[in-house]
Amino acid sequence: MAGLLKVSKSQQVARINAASRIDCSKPVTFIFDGQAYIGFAGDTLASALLANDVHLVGRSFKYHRPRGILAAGSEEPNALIRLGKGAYAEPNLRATQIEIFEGLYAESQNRTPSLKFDIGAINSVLGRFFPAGFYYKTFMWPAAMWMSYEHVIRHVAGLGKAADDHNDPDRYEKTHAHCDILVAGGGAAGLMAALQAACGGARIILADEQNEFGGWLLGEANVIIDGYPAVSWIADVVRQLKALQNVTLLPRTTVFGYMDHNFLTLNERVTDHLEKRPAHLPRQRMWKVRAQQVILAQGAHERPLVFAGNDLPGVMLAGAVRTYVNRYGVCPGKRAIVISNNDDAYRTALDLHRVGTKVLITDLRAKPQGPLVRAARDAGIEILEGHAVISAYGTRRVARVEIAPIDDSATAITGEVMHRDCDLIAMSGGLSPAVHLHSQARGKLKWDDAKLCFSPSATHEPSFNIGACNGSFDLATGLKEAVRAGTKAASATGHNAISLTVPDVTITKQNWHPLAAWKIPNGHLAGRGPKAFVDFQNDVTASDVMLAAREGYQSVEHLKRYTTTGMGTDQGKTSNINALAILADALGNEIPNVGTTTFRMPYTPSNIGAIAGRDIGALFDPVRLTRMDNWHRSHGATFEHAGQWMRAWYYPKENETMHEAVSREVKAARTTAGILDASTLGKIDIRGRDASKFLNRLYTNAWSKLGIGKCRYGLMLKDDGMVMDDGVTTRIAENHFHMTTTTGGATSVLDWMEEWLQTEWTNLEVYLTSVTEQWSIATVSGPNAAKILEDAGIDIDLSPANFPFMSMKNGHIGGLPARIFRISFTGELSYEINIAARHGLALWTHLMKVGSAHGITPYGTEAMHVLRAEKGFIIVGQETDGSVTPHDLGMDWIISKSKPDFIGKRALARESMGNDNRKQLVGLLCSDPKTVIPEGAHAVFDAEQPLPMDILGQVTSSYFSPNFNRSIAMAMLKGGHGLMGKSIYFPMLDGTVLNAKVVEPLFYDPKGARIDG
Amino acid sequence: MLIIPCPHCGPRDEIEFACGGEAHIARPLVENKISDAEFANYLFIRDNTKGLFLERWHHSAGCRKWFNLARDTFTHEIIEVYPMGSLPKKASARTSYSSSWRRGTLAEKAAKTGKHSQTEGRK
Amino acid sequence: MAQNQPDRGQRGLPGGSPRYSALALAKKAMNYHQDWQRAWRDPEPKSEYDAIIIGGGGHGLATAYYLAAVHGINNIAVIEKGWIGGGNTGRNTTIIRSNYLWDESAAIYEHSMKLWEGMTQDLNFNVMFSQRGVLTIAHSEHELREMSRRVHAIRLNGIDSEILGSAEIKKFVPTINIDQSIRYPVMGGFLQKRGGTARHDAVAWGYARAADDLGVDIIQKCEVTGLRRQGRKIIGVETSRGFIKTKKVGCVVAGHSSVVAAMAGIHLPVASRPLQALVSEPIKPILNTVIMSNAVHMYISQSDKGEMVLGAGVDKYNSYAQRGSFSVPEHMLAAAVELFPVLSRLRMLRHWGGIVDTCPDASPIISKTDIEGLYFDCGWGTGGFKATPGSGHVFADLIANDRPNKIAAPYTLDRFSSGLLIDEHGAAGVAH
Amino acid sequence: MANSPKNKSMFFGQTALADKPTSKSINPNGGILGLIFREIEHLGKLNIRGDQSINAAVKVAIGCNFPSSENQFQSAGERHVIWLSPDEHLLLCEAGKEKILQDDLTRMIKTENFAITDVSDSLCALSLSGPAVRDVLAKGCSLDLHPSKFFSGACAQSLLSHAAVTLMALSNDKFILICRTSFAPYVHDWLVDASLEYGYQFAV
Ligand SMILES: Cc1cc2nc3c(=O)[nH]c(=O)nc-3n(C[C@H](O)[C@H](O)[C@H](O)COP(=O)(O)OP(=O)(O)OC[C@H]3O[C@@H](n4cnc5c(N)ncnc54)[C@H](O)[C@@H]3O)c2cc1C
Ligand SMILES: NC(=O)c1ccc[n+]([C@@H]2O[C@H](COP(=O)([O-])OP(=O)(O)OC[C@H]3O[C@@H](n4cnc5c(N)ncnc54)[C@H](O)[C@@H]3O)[C@@H](O)[C@H]2O)c1
Ligand SMILES: Cc1cc2nc3c(=O)[nH]c(=O)nc-3n(C[C@H](O)[C@H](O)[C@H](O)COP(=O)(O)O)c2cc1C
Ligand SMILES: [Zn+2]
Repeated sequence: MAGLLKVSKSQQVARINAASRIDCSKPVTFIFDGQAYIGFAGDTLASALLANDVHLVGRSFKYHRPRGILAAGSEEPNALIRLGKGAYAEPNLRATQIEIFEGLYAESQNRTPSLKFDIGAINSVLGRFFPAGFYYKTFMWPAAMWMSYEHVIRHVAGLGKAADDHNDPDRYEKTHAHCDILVAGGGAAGLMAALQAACGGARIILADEQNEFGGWLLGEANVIIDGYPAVSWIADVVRQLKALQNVTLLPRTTVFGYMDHNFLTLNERVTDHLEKRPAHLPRQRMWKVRAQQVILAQGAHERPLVFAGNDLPGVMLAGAVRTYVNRYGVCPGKRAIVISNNDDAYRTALDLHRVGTKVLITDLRAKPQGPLVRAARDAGIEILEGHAVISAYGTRRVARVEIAPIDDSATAITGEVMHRDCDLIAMSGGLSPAVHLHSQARGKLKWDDAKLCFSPSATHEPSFNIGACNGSFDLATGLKEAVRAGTKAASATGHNAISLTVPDVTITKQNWHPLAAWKIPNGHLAGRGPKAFVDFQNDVTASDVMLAAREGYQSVEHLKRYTTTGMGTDQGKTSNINALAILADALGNEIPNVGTTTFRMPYTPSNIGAIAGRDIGALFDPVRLTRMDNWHRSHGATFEHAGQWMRAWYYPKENETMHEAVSREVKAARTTAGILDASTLGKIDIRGRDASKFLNRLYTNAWSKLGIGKCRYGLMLKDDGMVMDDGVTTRIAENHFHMTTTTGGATSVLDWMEEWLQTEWTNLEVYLTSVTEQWSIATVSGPNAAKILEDAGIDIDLSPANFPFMSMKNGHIGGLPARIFRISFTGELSYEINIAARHGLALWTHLMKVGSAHGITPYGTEAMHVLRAEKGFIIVGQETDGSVTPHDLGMDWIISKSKPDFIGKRALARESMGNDNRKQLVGLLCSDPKTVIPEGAHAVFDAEQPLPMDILGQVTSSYFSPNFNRSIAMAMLKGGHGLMGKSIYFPMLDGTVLNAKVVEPLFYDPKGARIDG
Repeated sequence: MLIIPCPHCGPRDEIEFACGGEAHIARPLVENKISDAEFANYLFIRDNTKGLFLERWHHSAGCRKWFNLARDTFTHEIIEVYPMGSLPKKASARTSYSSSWRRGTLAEKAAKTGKHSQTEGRK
Repeated sequence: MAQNQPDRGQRGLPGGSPRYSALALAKKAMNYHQDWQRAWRDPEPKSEYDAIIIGGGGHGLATAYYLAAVHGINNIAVIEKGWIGGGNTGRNTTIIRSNYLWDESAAIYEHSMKLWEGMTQDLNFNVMFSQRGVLTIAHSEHELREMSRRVHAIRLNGIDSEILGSAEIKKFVPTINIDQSIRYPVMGGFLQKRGGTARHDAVAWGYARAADDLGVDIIQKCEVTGLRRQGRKIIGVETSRGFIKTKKVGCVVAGHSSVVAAMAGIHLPVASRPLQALVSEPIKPILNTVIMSNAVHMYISQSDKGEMVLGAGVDKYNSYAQRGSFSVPEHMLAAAVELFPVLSRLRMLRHWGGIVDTCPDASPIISKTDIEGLYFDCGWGTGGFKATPGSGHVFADLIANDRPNKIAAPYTLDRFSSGLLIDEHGAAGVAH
Repeated sequence: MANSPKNKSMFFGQTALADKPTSKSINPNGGILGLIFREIEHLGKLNIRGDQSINAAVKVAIGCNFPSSENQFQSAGERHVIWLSPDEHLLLCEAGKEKILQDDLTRMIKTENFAITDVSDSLCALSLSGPAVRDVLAKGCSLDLHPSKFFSGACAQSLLSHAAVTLMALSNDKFILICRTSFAPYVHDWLVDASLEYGYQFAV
């Protein structure tokens, strides 16, 4: 790779020769900002860059300040990278989590033209004019300019660039999983808990976001567990867990959401770390886990200290520095200043010292003591007690610091300022337990005044917090908690609860009580002097926090939103506690009273592709097709969406326009014969002693007296009196009905009926079964319909006397059993042939074959709509919209006056239902017979009136009727029933006006003479 | 993401269910003439309790049966599941039933006192 | 229907507080921003007010502002149980438009739109009202028909709206996928150019600052726990900080409307449901308008900070927990990836929920009650942010005059008994 | 037309997956395929509504009892009676037998309160087998499919991604999946997609 690119000369100058987790025998070449570098297998992009002495890796959001690598894990706020090229590019990834592989391609972000010379850095110089919330106070005049200002603001904002080609070539999957116990975090605590919980046979999932299990211990040099170095102990536990059938180990898997009823979401990065990604594997997989019990072992995050210049590249968290040294074999500096308010950073000082870095410790505490302090002293490390770094300087990397003695509470400088040169600052402000998942699941927090952190108290879901995320920073305590939680969780899920022995830990003792020092004084008046950052990513400084407090944004939630602290991609993992402590200080309040902001999913940003999974493309939503679908397709049909169904819309012959095709189809149905695939109609089989009683309550008309073999049209209302569905129902036997519903209404009508049966009329003996797919339907309509059926070999006497309109007969057609309904949506002689779905296609092709002699023409839904409109039949969902009553439709005839009740009856009697001003169904004839008024057009009496106009109502259906050779329409107009003969106007979108006459909504064959052919 | 204990199928993920809103709303009979306002109590007015709430659920992708649930609308804790047409057994849920403003309203009475009552169950 | 310019009341900050401007910013910078004043005071509640507004969301604060600015009623308090703007005002996807179907809706949302158009200047607070256009997509023949109906109605109501074909949509929104072979292809859409977004928090803060300046007390961390009555008259409110006397109470508590109504023995046709939203990590601009899709229940825009802001449909059960079911955003994101494939490689940064007060007809309630001096403004459900100024304006009018004006009149509570609903359901789908 | 010799489907009729290619296979890992599936063509299916009082008749007509508890099915040879709800069962029977059994049952059941509906063409049954069958299903189904929870003899109605399905575990690595016929092409495509990483074979 990279034949053209020169590998950096200063190869891995910061690499040290010491035991680590990387494989120095496997060099890996990668590219950062056009420059090729070499790292080793096991490196993250961050560790590999540091090994090459690259500290400047990005620019900040607002001031475009140079930024480096702060942390070694997922809490990293600064080192955000655009990874990959073209369609594979992905912005805003944390360099600290990217595992390098051969050929990896990375770019820095938010800089123009280059990382080193970024013109946006002017913002930093002008920073004084851009305090928190500045844009609320400016860009107001002239008002018209805002959109231009905003345009510029938008382009300056944003972090990385999305992929260049938007069609993500990768595959993402998701899966459900169940377990007895989910363990989130596989550090010492999580591993131990998993082992304990698993040994009784419980089903365990252990997830850790890192590539290796072991957590914090992987970066620690001098820990002995059960007599072995910690990493050996880890390897042993992992080996034991791997051997267990009941344990699923998920490395590279972030538990990102913790929701109600122990539902957790995990993001597994399956192939992200591979140079070559097998095509059959997903890039990432989202796990949706239902756990009986949850053990949270997320560890803790170290806090930065807030001093001027604390955001320079080369200023790092002390624990991270230690991790780079011990885990990655990288020493990030040669002359280091350690600044700390606690013991832990002494470990970093010792490890740096061990690998040859010159170290100076500035300890904020006046009299630090204890074994670690002693060890540092013994090693000859210089320690300045009661001192602080008050300012750090440097252009693209820290170069120099000012150090001064401070008072006991770290609020004032008490003596001379001294200067030191350095290339690394390792800072430690104490630990904040990662209470994120616990809090997402609405667990409570309590403030620990000694450890200066929020730690979990009551849980809301069945869960345990253990180890550092429980505030138990001491390893031995963490392991003890792990054993206890593992045992309890196992027994809660009905498994063996014999506790393992808590491993024996040898580690230098330390004091876990840091000094409260939230903002380090720098000798300047408030707001002045170099900036001290709280939120690195969003460039929020300590003075921004204080300004917000001064301006009244005093709720921690207001502070967050006014300053944007904690709103970056890191969600303030390293900054939130500092921010709220500074706020508390500014308000003279206690930290626990100020409280935290709300913790929300996801723990770290989670790929949207993985959440969508495979529910995209063809699998986004099922397409439902009839059994005749293939025929329609091969005969050139175009299709229309009808809910999930695709229905044949019309069948254009070559060169035919839609208009021509539909006209031809309509004409055929009136003059010879048409055939429609009506299979999508909802069909419900209704059986039981009370079936007709039930129908009486369901429909507005009466059903008891319907004869066997007879069909009836019914209208269904909601209990608010509004039309909900319609269809024809047939009595098959005394207690057996066959109901049809609209295509779109099929599911909801069945659910509706079940609801009434199960919740209101529980005494009725009625059973409902959906048979929508059981039957395919071919509707043959037109004067030749009977002839076609006869030629098709029907064994029923089709004479109207024997088989009258609105009746049903069972018989055979072409030797196959069929149920035939003489009902008509076209007004012509018409047969709806229902046949077992397996024969649907055969029936259709057979009818087409025998029908060709009689001019049979397949027609689609559009022609069906024209035909029914000519007859003035409504379509629910087109003439109606949930606000239409039967009366509005002029269908009073279908409302039984004698039935004591039906659904919707009472509502129809409400005060406003009789208003003459309700919208009512009418027919329309456009003054220009060639013009089809667009559906949706709105009517007025006076098209010249000023806006807003007095609107009469809208056109619901509108077609060109080939039978009349003119346009026809239906409309819902205010007081429509009283408008017959009136002339009304339709202002069009293009400014023209159409004129129409209101007529009865029945255009064709008003006497119904054609129904028998 | 709730786990809802279907009385027939056992605990299932909430995606299998549809929620039918407030439970125990009796449907007034048409012949018991009540005012439009009273009728609106049945049709539109809904208890919207913060805390323990009695509601109806439908196992739409399972057994297709309706049942009642006592659930806390703030904690999302499920306190009790009980069949259609019956009352909850847990004391807290019972109190929540009996203390509802709906008990004894004209709309509710109109459901019970029909001559040929159609309202066998209770929505 | 009044569509002449609304009475915006006294302009600016007559109370004499320093105005915000670029110049002021520069001046204060000289003193390192040490002497900015509070945006609003933090007063102790008085023992009595002429009127009390319960709920310090956008609607409540706007109501208070217009009561003071338009009606000269200044001795009022806004009582907020948490922090102002912390309800739905602070958690909505900020879509603003006025292209509603029914005449009644068009009237109130357009009234609101007119107020948005001068809000930054009225309040002397940049609410970043950005008229970037709101485009609603149609994915089926049925939706195209509905769209035509909608656009005709909107135009006759004097509101801007235009229809775009899929090719025009692609030109306007280059990141959108208009492949006609996908499950729900982009078949067309309608655009309101005057629609857009605003900085939601700034709306609450801007109204608070301007109202405060007119003498309104904004009292945070004070929960109303009871409504005290004498017969059928309101005489005051019980709060977590004691009893406060007043003759008029306006309740503007969104998701908590039923809870507060119950304090007066009133029952509302309202269900409180979770509505969920999320943002992606911030990226450089890729989307410069607002897209809504009813068929697949998603809406999306890109904020000035760079995050993609996405919202979903409402959850299926009642809740007061400000969190919903994962399946809802899960499905919404699949739809979003279908429409905007670029999202696949972006990451969800934060997800949250609000409690929306939904009405059976998806239209709000702005109404007197049968208790004298008690008024409700609620039921805005999934779409009330856009109505913030208009709702506050007409609600202030209702409280001041004890009768609804023409725009508010259709939104009374008794429409639920009379049956005169304003059913925006079928019409709206997702009503944002 | 029923006797047209040219087209076998004229007599037996078309199956729900007739439009899918008759066989398809991918084996990315080599070795054993994770999932092998096919449509069980023309399987007879009857929806049986009614309470326990009709069990006796069911026993006589079909040859086996209603399952003794919920979420289980009973089998008699190739016939399975699947619990769907307290008053609903689904009978799977030999192709072509459904009409006879429907008549038998209708005749034998003494109460009035029942319904037997032929749903042979409403529903599609797929046979699924292979070592990855549970893992594949888990991608779309929220049930706990672990063999200890979903043992052989267990059944459940649930969702498989966007399709309503009934699952029956015949053994550790053998299932029957039942869905509506109009969803069958979707379920087929979904299974093909979900089993990619394990390898699959679909054959008629
Ligand atoms: C996720 C989401 C997306 C949305 N998207 C949009 C959109 O794109 N466009 C749009 O127009 N609308 C949208 N909405 C709707 C919109 O947010 C709301 O309709 C609107 O903000 C309501 O404002 P409000 O002032 O009435 O309510 P809120 O802002 O909720 O204010 C009510 C206030 O009352 C307070 N309160 C409650 N009870 C008491 C009490 N007892 N005492 C004192 N105070 C009390 C609450 O704390 C709260 O601050 C969305 C909503 C959500 C949740
Ligand atoms: N920074 C520290 O965590 C820290 C510092 C000093 C000492 N210790 C000691 O280490 C002991 C054991 O540590 P521990 O196990 O509690 O913490 P740990 O830091 O060792 O392990 C936590 C693990 O959880 C993982 N993790 C965090 N959030 C996750 C998520 N959402 N999804 C998946 N994985 C996630 C991390 O990658 C890490 O591997 C503690 O008892 C303490 O003594 C820890
Ligand atoms: C329009 C909009 C944009 C947002 N952008 C961000 C963001 O960039 N970063 C962030 O962390 N949260 C963002 N949020 C979410 C808020 O942090 C917060 O989750 C939301 O206001 C709900 O409040 P809660 O989570 O405190 O309950 C945004 C919210 C809205 C409404
Ligand atoms: Zn069930």
